[in-house]
Amino acid sequence: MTELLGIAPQWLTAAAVGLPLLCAAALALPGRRRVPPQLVAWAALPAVMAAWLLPEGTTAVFGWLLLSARLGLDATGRIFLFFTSALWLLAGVYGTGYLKADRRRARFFFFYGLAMSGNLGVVLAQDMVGFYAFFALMSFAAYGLVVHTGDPEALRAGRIYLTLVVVGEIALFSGLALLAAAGSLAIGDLGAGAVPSVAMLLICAGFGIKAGALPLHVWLPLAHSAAPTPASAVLSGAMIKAGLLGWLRFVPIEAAVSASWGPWFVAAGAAAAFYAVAAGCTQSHPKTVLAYSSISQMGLITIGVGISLFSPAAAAAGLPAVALYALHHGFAKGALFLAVGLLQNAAPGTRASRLAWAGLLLAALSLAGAPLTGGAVAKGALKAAVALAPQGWAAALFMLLPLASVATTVLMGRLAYLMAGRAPGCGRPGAGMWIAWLMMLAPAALLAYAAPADEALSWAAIGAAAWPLAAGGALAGLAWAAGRSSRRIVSAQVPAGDVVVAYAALIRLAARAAAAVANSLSGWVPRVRLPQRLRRQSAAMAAAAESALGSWQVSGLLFLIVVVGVFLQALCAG
Amino acid sequence: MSALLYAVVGAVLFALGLYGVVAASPLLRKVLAFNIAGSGVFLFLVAMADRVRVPFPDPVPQAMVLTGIVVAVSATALALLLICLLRELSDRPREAADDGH
Amino acid sequence: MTFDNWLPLSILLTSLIPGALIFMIPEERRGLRTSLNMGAAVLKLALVALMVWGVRHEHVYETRLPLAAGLQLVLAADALSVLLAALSSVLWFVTTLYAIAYLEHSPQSRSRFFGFFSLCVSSTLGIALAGNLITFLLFYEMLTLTTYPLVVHRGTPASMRAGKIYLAYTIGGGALFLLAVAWLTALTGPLDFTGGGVLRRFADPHAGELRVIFFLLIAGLGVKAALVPLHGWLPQAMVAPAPVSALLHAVAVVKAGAFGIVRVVYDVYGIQFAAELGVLRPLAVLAAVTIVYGSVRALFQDDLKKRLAYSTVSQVSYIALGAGILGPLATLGGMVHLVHQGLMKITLFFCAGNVAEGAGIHRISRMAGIGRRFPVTMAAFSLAAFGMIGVPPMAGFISKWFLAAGALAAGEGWVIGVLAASSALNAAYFLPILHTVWFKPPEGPPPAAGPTPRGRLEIGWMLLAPPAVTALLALTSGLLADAYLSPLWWTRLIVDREYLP
Amino acid sequence: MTGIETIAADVWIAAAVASPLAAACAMLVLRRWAAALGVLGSLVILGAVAGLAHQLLLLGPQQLVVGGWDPPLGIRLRADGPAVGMAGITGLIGLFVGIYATAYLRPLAASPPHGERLFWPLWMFLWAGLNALYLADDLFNLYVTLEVVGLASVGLAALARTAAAVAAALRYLLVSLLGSLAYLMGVALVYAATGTLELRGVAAAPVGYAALALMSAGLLMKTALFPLHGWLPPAHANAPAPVSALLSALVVKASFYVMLRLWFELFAPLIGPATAHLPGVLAAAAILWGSLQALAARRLKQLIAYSTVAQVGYLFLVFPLGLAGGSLRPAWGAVLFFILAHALAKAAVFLAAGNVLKAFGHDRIADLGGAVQQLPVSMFAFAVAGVSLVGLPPSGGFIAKWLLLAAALEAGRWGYAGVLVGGGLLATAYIFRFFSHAFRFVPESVLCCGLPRRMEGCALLLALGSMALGLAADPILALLQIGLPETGAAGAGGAP
Amino acid sequence: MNGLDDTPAGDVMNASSPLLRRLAALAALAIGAGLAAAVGSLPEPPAALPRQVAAFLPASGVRNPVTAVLLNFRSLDTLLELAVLVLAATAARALSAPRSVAAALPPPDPVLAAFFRLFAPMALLVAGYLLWVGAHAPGGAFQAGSVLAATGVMAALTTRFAAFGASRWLPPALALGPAVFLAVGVAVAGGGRSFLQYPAASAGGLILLIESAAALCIAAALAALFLECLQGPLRGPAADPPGGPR
Repeated sequence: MTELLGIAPQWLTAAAVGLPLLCAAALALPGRRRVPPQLVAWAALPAVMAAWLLPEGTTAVFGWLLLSARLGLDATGRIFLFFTSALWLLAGVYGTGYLKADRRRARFFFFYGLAMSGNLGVVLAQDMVGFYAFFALMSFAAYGLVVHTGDPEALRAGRIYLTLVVVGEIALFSGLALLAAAGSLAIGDLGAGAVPSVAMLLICAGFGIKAGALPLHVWLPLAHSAAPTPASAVLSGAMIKAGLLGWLRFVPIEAAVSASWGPWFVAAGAAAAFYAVAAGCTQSHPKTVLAYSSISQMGLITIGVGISLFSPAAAAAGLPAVALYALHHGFAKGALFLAVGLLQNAAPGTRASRLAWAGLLLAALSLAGAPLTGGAVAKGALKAAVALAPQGWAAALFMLLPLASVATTVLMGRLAYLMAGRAPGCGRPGAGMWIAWLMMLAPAALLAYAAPADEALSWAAIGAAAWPLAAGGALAGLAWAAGRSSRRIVSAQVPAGDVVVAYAALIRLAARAAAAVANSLSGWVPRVRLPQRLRRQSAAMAAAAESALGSWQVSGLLFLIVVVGVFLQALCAG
Repeated sequence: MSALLYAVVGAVLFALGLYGVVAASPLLRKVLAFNIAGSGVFLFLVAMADRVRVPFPDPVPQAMVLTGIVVAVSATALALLLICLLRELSDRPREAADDGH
Repeated sequence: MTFDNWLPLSILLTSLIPGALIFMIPEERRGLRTSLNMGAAVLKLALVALMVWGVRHEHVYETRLPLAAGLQLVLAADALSVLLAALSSVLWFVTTLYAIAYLEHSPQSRSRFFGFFSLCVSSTLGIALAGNLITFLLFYEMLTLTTYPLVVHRGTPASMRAGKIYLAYTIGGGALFLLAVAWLTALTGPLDFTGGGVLRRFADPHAGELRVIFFLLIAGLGVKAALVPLHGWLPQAMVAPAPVSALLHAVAVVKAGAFGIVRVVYDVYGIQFAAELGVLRPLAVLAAVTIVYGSVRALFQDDLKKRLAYSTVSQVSYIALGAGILGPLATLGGMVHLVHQGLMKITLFFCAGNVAEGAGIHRISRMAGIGRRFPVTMAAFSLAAFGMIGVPPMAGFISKWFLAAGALAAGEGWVIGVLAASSALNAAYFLPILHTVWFKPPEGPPPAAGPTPRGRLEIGWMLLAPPAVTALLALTSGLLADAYLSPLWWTRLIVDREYLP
Repeated sequence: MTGIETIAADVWIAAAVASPLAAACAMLVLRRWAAALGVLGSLVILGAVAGLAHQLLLLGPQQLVVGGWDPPLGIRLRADGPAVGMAGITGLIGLFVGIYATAYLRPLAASPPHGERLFWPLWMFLWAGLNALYLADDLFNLYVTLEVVGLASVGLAALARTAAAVAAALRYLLVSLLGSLAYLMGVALVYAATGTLELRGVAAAPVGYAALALMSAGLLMKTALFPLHGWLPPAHANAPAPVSALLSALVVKASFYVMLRLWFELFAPLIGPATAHLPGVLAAAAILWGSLQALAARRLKQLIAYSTVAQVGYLFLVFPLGLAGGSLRPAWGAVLFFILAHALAKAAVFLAAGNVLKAFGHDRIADLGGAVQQLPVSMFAFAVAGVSLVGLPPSGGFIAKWLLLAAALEAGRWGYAGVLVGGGLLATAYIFRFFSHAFRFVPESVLCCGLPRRMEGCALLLALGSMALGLAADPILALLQIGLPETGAAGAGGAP
Repeated sequence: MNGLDDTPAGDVMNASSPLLRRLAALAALAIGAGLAAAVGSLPEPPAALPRQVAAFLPASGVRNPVTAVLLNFRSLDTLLELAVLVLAATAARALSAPRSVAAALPPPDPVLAAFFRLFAPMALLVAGYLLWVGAHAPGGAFQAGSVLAATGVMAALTTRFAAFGASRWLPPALALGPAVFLAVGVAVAGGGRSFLQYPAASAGGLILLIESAAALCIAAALAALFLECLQGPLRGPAADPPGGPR
């Protein structure tokens, strides 16, 4: 296809990654008044084209860049590139409208461009150093998005986000170095070598932070609620997926040794799925609820990854399922975030707010896996992959997945409850915002029709997908009614980012210990200063000795002694 | 044999002179002691000259003695002059604390 | 004396002679002094470029002068020496520009400053081009002497105290180095630097002595390379004017020590022989301790230049760490960090100088929101800070990457831990600065700010261009690491010549 | 006396001794032209020494048999490497100090108007004594030259005519006389035992030991080695600047030179390794003690005087390194090179101190703030010379310290290597202690009186000379080692 | 001497403690004993040198061996010795105040003046004889010079020579001795002879010439030394106010 348009693969991949950088740089230059910030949003176009047009397996080698960086596309890469670029593009368009009134728009889009370039680079990168470089660029740039509003919560969220990003970077650096020591830098030929377990742990932890794996998820709820809506959409939709992509790239799926890691992934995924929902229900801020829902969905995806680790056969089915699920979650979560943004802006009762409500409910249902929606297809693919898992696990998971759907539905109910009670917004969201939102909602909702028609539409499948939804809806209704009557449930408020409080205390403790060590060490460096009194005494003694030596009598006497001394010494030595 | 006696006396005088130079505190006594030591050395030299009975006693030590005497005289004169100058300078109350010169 | 013998000496003279002339220039002849300064710097750059091209094509440049009984003053240009020579001549050109603007209205004598400044560059080039230990010792001590007047240039009691401490450490180190070199020469006779080391054949009777000599050499060089127990002078010497602390304590003096360690390990002992002697591991451990200690101390410094100083203490030990690990990759990482750290650290000091000169701010706590007043300076500062942390695509990442890979190839897994800890600590003391600079609102009217810059630029162009240039250099040497004639490419050339023969 | 006896050689040696005497007599007669005659005389003497050096390089050690009588009877003046080296450095320093003195002495208020003009004859007599001493090859001749040098130095030291200067000069005179007396007694003993006055190996009878003891003690006293150094600091600190330069740079070295000749030639067979360590131990003590006192000194010239006491310690390290097992020739070469380097550096430092004294009116170190601003050239000279004193490259002092260190390490003498390096550290301490005051920036400090340019020029040229010595070390080392006794401790007879 | 400098040489020299004196006595005793022992064990002197002197005496131009050694064989020593004397006198002149001697001297004593008028010619005659006899019997320049000096001093004390001390021609007199010695030394050198190598024939004459010049120079030097000292202490407080800083 690309030959048709006459663009060589190198230029397209370079443009996909380079254009956002250039736009961001243009924004940063002093003469930034004249450059329209929206330009950055459209910078995602070459990436979208690349997703559609680039044949798989093409790799562009940039010998001079970093350590001979390689950009290219493969099967999973294409899917990721498709939804990532789409999300960045649509969120960007939405953002121009959403931030029209914001004074520091240029700075937002500067960081937005950098993060976009990093994210697209991560998807396209084929070599370790390139992947790591773009991953770092994306992470640090996202900081700018999180602290955009500048109020104290945003700064606190930013600080926590940054700390975890740095920890992640370092873990990744060490992990990748361990991998690199084994073979060449290219990702392609990674699978072969035996990966030391330490490297596996570091890599999983490094990408786990980004993907919101359980103990390391604390930054997600804080960052999402602090960031402006388009940023949260992109954060939740595309950037977390980079962590997932990292797992897919670097964890050697086929290697036998990694089979032992499979159960860990599945367990972590399951825990994340349910814990996140529990914590999410107690939240009072809609975006935080959505954040917790992302953690839960990523938990499900982690289960998918865990299954594909078990055996190559499972991997054959598991990987596409994971990719599909990620795609669907990206669009659905993005749509939800944008919907929340629209509802907060749109005046209640108008035709626009009713349309927004409808869209929100549709996206929520799709996320929960309602039949005839994209969610159902994704969940079905996941269920099919789970079937291939070894016997013990398969049964447990069969039970687990529907429950997860139930949990998600309850969480969506909670979201609807909060949105209903929200403060009335004013003003009319611009047309651009509506179009972008609808463009994002469509694939989430209609994914079913793109999938093979037969097994999705069979009644059994619809039935199987329907009952968890019904149960979840019932539970939500009960909670809603109870909630109306008494405020008690709501008051059990889990602080956003729950365990982060514990981490903060831990870090303060470490800082104080380090300070103590440093001060004692500086004391250790030899202080040459003798006590003042001792120095004065020795100086006085030296002066007295000198004046004695100076006196004639003593020096005369010493002369005689030297004469006698030399004589005797020579005599007995001779 | 008598040469040896004079040599020993010369040595003793030299030692005595050394003691005087070192132990005597007034400056003048030091200069005198220095002259005694000098004469001790000269006596020793002359005694050495006498040990040899070539047609005449060995002239070289005698020449050395002559030279030594002249040097001793000039040194003593300079020493005395410095002593006078020192007494004169320190009698006069020192005006400016001229540290340098 | 063909041209080949003449080139190394002439490079040295391009700064010795102008230095002597500048001393004579009366204070008010500013134009003459500036032109002499810049002319010397440009001439030096050209000659060094010529040498780079020559050494690239296996050309031998060497100057031999009889020094004393059987000793020779040798200036030889091999690949390693050209690396430091190129770095110092480029950075010296930039810093001369910066110093001319920085000392514009300083009451102290500028002729004296620039005189010693040029002498200092000639001693650094001497160190770079030294062909044997004696010549290295000679220029090593000359560097101490020519930097003392620069450290005490301001003449305030604080700079006097700093000068005293600086002297106590460096002269003490120099004495140890002298003892070691004399002892080695007594043992083996005068030896030139040769790739792969020369001391193997003296191993049998003198192995024990060679070990002690090695540690004496490292102690002597460690003072200037600011290894842990001997680093006390570096933070103190920060009272010197910004160009001095930028150039000397981030590039010249500190690099002399590190370069010395590299020379001793590779060209005197030889990496294999040093490993057999078992002296490499203690060196690596000492370097690691310095890396962590320097970073931890940097955390608690509120004075910007002091924090940068402690960061230098930590960063320079990467080079020693690289030298302490057997294997081409670690060597590559250590040596290329010689260039990268220089580029990044000099940018940081330039920016610190700009902020001190332009707004009179010295403490980090009072740097809130100055990103708005000094956009370009602070952008350069941020770039360099990210480089320090080791974030790709900056140059710092490249050296850390190869150090890590080299350590693993040599089976020294613990080095990864050290690198990780140091990156974390770097982030811990650099990111808060960036956070205060960019994201905190400026507090009240800028304190004791100099005359607010009327024109478009935040500060004179001669103060702004240097940090920008060096920041870009740091970025490109990271981004275009594998390009032709990039620092990494050149270091690969050195390593190939070192390990292959 | 084999060897090509070219008449030309005698002329140079005779000129080296006779020309200063002639100049002195001329100055006594033509008193008003003293200064001009002084500088002219210096050039003539320097020319003679240069000619001698040329002969030495061409034909090896030269000699002049005074009066035509062969050595046991007459006196022979021998010009070998060390002698010519010392005469050369004396000439060089004499020239520059002379030029400096023409400007320094004119307004000397303290002495009577004609007093300063008599500086010149005294200096010429001192110079004649020094040259005769270097070239002497006869014990009694050495005694007389020692006396000439001693008395002339005392006369010069007292020239400032202040109470402190006269008292110090008197002490110096008594010390010098005591030393000469002991030396004379030693010569008498040697003559009594051997019957000749030449520097030949002496029998190992107790007389030899007595002579060794007396002569060595006398010379130690005159060279102010550690326990017997009391007289040097007041004498050198209170003398006028050019005189202090001459005393510290040259006169102290003259008596050491005599001791070097005696121990390496006359008494060599008597000196076992143990005896050789005696001066070594005293030397180490001198280095440490001198440096400590220099650190505590309150006045600049006092600091420099104590630095001389310390540097004299370095000289005496040659005995343990040269005689006790170590090979002789490198140790000789090292110590002679050290003498040259130290002489140039010490003269430069004293002249710079003189400039400070004249410009500031005092030399209290604590109050010398802003010296570097006001006297940049002198302070630069002080710094360069200080570097050579400390022994840091690229100075001559460094090469000397390196040679001594190499000799010590080859002989496996760890103590002395440590002392050498430690001494360098202490020297840095006291040299840069002064600089920490001089570098202080004092905005409005004004000088009491301006300095003629040649005063600062001389100090600078001497300092640069000590630096150049470091760079051109090889030819000078070769010259210094011509005619040295070859073998080690045995120390065969005098020069061939 | 007040403590002008922190280590004043003056008073410290006078401080003497009994302990130091006893130690000094002990050391001196040891040196004396050592020397005596050494002298005792002196080997029989190989009288090579005296025999050589005797052998070359006829060629030396004088018959008195001591004068031959002094002025021919070891003439350099004598030249330097003269230099020492002149040097001491020069130093004396440099250190004392340039005032006319007359002011410093006490009024002449008539008895002394009369005695001097008798004594002067005799002294000059004796000095001349001493100078002449030196060639073949003990005597010579130094003895003659000292007699002359004594005469000079007597003259100064009695007849109050006007400005003898500070007169213009004292320094030239001082320079006479070494100058003549050098002149002769250089004159004879050349033509195959080395410095101070007198031709055999004219050795005696040359030695006499040198001796007479030396005698005058020694007389001047010794007299100068005495008179410089004289000016110092004898000057009464009235005679010469301290004047400017001395």
